[in-house]
Amino acid sequence: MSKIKLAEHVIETVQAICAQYNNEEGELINVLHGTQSKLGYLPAEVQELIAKELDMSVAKVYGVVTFYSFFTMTPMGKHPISICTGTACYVRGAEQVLEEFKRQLKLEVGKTTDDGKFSISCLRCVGACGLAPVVMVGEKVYGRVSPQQVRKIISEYQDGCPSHAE
Amino acid sequence: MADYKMHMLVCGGTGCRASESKKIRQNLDASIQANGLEDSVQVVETGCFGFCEKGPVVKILPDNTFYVQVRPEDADQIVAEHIVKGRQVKHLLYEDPTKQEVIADSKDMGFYKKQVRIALRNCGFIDPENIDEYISRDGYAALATCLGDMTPEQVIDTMKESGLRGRGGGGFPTGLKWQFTRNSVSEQKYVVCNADEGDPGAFMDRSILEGDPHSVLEAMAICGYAIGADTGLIYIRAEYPLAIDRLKVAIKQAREIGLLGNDIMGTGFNFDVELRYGAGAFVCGEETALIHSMEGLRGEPTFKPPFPAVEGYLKKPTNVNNVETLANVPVIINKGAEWFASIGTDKSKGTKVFALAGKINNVGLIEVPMGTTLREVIFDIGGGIKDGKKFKAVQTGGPSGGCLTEEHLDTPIDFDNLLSVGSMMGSGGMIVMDEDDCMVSVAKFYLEFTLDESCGKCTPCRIGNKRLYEILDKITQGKGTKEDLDRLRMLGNVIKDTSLCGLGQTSPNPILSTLDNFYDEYLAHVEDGRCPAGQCKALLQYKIIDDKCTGCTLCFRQCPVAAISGERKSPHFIDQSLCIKCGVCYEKCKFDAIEIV
Amino acid sequence: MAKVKSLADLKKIKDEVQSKMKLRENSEQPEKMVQVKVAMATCGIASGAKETMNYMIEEFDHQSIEAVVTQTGCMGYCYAEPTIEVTLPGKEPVVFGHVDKKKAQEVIETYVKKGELIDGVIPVNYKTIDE
Amino acid sequence: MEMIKLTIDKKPVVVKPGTTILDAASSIGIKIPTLCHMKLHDMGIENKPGGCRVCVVEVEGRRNLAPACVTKAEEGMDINTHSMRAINARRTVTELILSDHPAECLTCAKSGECELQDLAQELGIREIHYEGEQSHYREDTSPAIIREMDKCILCRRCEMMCNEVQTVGVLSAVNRGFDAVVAPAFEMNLDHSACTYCGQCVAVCPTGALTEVDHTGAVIRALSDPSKTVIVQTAPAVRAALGEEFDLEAGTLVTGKMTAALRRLGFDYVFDTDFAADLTIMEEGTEFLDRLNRHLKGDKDVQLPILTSCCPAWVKFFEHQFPDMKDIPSTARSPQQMFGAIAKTYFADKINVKREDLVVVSIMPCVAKKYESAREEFATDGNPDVDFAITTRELASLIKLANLKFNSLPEEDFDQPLGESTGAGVIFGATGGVIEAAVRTAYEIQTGKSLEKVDFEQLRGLEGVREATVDVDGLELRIGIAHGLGNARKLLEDIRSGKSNFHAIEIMSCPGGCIGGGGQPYHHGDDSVIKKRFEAIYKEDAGKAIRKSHENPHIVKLYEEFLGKPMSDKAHHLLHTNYFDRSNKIES
Repeated sequence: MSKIKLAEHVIETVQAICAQYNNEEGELINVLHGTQSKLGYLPAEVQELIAKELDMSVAKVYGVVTFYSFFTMTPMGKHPISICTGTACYVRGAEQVLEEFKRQLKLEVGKTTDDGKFSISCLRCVGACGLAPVVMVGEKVYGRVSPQQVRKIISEYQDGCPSHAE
Repeated sequence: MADYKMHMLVCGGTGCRASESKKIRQNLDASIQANGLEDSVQVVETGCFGFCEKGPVVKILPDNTFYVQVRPEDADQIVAEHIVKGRQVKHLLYEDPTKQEVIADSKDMGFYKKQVRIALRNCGFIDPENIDEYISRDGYAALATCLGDMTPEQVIDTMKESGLRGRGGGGFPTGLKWQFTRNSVSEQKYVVCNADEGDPGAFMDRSILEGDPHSVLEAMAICGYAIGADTGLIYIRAEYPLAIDRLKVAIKQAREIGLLGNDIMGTGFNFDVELRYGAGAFVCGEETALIHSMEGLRGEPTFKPPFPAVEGYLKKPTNVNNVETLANVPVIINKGAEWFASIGTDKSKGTKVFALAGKINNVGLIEVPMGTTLREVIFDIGGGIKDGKKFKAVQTGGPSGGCLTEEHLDTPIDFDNLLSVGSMMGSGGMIVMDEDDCMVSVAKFYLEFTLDESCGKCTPCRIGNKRLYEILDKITQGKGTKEDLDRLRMLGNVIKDTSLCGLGQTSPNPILSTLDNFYDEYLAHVEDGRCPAGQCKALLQYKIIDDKCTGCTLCFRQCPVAAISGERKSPHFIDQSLCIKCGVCYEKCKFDAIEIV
Repeated sequence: MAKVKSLADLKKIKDEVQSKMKLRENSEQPEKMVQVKVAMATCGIASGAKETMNYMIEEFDHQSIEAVVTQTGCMGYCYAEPTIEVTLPGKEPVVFGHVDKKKAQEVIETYVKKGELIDGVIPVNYKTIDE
Repeated sequence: MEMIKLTIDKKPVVVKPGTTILDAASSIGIKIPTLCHMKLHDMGIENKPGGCRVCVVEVEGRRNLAPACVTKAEEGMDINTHSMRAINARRTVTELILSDHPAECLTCAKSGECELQDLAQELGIREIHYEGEQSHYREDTSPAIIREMDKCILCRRCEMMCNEVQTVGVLSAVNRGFDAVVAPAFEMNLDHSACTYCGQCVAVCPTGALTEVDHTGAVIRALSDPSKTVIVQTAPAVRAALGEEFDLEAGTLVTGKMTAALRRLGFDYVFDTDFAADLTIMEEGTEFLDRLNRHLKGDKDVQLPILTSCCPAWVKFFEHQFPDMKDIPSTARSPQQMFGAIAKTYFADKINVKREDLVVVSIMPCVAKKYESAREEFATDGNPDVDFAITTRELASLIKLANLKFNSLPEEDFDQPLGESTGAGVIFGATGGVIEAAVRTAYEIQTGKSLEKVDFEQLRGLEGVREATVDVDGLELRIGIAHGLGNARKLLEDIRSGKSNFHAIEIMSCPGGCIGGGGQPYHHGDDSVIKKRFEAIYKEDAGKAIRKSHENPHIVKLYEEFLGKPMSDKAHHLLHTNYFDRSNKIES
């Protein structure tokens, strides 16, 4: 892993978040949430900075980051694709849909395409079981998705059509 | 404005539609026109009534007459008798199977009494972002009663008498839990609301927080008063942004009018609520793990005792209750312990919310009194199985629960009954499966989930579940043996017996229950190399039916691995050793000459 | 907003809200006051409840129909989201399922304006604790 | 106190409230197998995550089996520790651990000392019924410690030592579920981390997941090379523990046998690090008195307290964690490095051997010494002052390898001139010893009077942080002592916040000082061993003819012949060092 230097404004952002929680070690998870929502992910250098600000060991920060599936150390794609793998979606064929996304994008779960456009992740029940199987692209929810629809969904984002790119 | 005097509601749910509700509607329309009634009677197709066992269903307004098992040819008679002459068509009325009496008015039908909304009382009724609407429905009256007229002991006694048990899965008596925390001597105590709902396929807590956040805040304040705490914390999944927003609004509103904060309603009682966020770890539903997570640590459970009631958040006495449990509290105070205890079964009082999902018509959130049978939930309320398929199993309790079968359908649902048949209440996910679902695959699905969510702290859960999963995977690949089935059972029992927390102690349940209830299906996998539900891809074989094959060569040309051979105009052949089971041949064949065995 | 200082204060708020609601129900021109509740829980919003709600507000405004459109939580009919509950003055509430823009338009045109039921009514199948 | 009565294996037992089932059973002689659990009673160190589940027992009336190490005894409990159900569970759990453990016992450094191996034997496991994927991690080799996490069983002892005891915080459990493992941040290599190489993780690891870098091969090669003159130094704590490797009672002093063994292994000269310890006292003591006297005269530039600097893990600790205070510790090198520097100059000249042909081996109770000897500043033209530092354990394996019957070896003396030592040098091996040795010398130099009683009992003991005052002829010397880096941290934080009023502080990284070092024979959770070594050290001191460093005749001679006086330019060049700010040295 090569070391990158954090930009000044990133450092300030992270420091501000830590300060918001009084630089308390017990607030680590809130700090990580705050940071990830601002930066999109939690690279090593940011974790080191957080450890320093909260006066705790970076190993512990990393231990927490890797424990919770919500936190990620890789930047997500511009259009993060999340496939619900809750039980309701599973029994209605979410697995096949996931396979199809993986196949079409030639991408593993948790990874981002080389052009940074798409990333695939699985998430637990989004509570839209009535629409199972459910796929989310960014904030947009697609319900009752069949493997056949996968190509169409991807193509909506392929040309960067602005109406969908929110 | 047309002035319809009567409406005829025809069920348009998939169950009824399968049994010709469309045709019934057409016939009703025709008959009404024939009688010249089109200006005063309107025929409307509705969503599923949830009474599919007796479908198709026709309901007549305004008198609420409910006709069941209507056939298209009954349309004329209904119009002629009921509409024109005002007489009910007796043979189409519903007969109560227990009382053997005919019931005409749907309001009198047991079916409509099956759902009772206590925890969900305000969901879908009030604007969750408007505290006034909550107050107008007796909101915060329970808190006022507690603070004004009751001692903390009386509050706890009321909870005990009500018989309310924890809705998060364990079913521990809520009053007793409060008592324990009250008994711990400490300057500082905490009330924690566990909103880290994580069962895949359960979303009742989210719905309550989104639909009625104040009921949870009020209950937490009541609990705070009862146990002697001034701080409440809601540990909520970060994946629930809407619920978080609604809670924030609710907390702000409650603070603004002094229902949270210092000196609530002039009684000197202080209580405020903060939010804490989960970050995607199912194990944090376990209360010690949840507390560690709130402290900024890895959400690993620790051995109990000490219980949180003695040593919890920041080592202070902490009472942890789940969302649905709390949502029941204000009602119990308002309507009394006796009223609450009158609902439900001997040892499980009140109602339970279920998230009904899977291969069922009425996917949704339901709330039924304890003691309602699985059959009533699945067939009456849930509207039966989708697409007219056959019911195979129902999974309750999520990854901790088990798969129950046809023979368990008449089991009244409560904490103890579900346990005794090898499943559990869990948080209330209820997934219905039909004949297309392979139970080995279902067990594997749950194990995969547990594997993903195991914290890794204890050996049986960390490695044991991995081995269980590997054995199941082997079986679905057709490489399992009968010894593997014994191994599954043996290892599953040890994992239950030795795991550190509830996650591991219940993780083998989906396997053990399917082994108990669907042993033949497992046997078919390991002995015959066959998946009866046709779901295990590795066990499928695509075969060409010689009689139907015309030798068109389409499949031959489409096969990506050249596994198909044969001469033009004569039956083709699939070489099983080469076939990758992609299914292209099956899809492309125009003569249905390819079968899956 | 005034602080609730006592149980009496709480009761006052309750009475005020309830009488306001009553007033709304018994207003001079009952035929003009329509109440619509849109189920805006995650599942509802995921299926487009927000669009439906916006559309209905705009449409009522556009057609000068006096109506109150409010959001509410999950009604439990996840299979039929988005769901809305329409209460015409003096009538029982009716729940409609699968209400997209097109359906919303139909609800307004047919049920709200003419009082005719349309396809897709969801039968209420529970009782509340108030009963 | 209300006592608790319960029944274990049909035997009644009465215990204090709060006693675990494990301790209750052990009080009546019933041994329940454990794996992750470890309790060092005297040190107040306990690891009981309740994670391995090997110690499960059957408690009448309970649904599940109960882990004995964390379940507290309750009134009226009826416990069956070896029911068939418990045995079956125990064996299954152990099989599961083995199913995720490489079967490399034949080549594993820990074989014979492995607690998992012992457990598998004890439970009679002959076959592993579960097979499947095994965890696989990159092997991490640092200058001192090797991490082979494939062998990790997640007992979390190392994590506990690193965080709670040492507060170094390099290790943490990372990932979850089957992928969970204990690792540094970002699973980086240890040598990129703030690891101090104190080796306490190695000392407690039940398996071969954490071991020291093995230099025995290099030592054998040097010994078999006729062109090399190979000399050896042995640290004070080694002689108090080496016997344990040969089944001698803990605390047996084996100085003479050890010397004999080293000679038979082929070392050309067998010397003693204690000699260098005396030298350290000369330098460090002089530096201390210099600072003290300037301080007493009101010199504001002088920083007090002075901190000892013999412990390499401690040095690396403050370089990472308290770089702002790197000017406070004494600049004196550790005895190991002083020895190396003198050996490769003064002694090499004496025997007329070129520096590069002289190989200096040190036998240390420590794994950090491997790192220390490899620090760049302790080499001349790439040739290190100390070539190889091996642990007490490695020495034992060399002795076994050479087929020496250790217990029947004669008692032999060290060679001269670097083998002469005093009691002051010996007590370097125990916590409080360095400062006591320093006081013995400082007292006489400062006051010019002869010290009547050399035993400073107030400085001895095994408590983590100790404070004492020593009357130096009217001057009250305030002395602080800490062993274990977590305890050191407390004292450092006091200094940083200005709360500290000590004149001198001794710090040792390992619990008990060097006798509890990471390179000592494994204590396997029995810390009475450390206490016995502690007693042995003071016994050796008491038996020494000379007990003050400055009276060591060869030290006196060394100054006369070579160094001049303490803190001279030459002494500075060879015997002192400087420290580096490593706070930003964490690289990912």
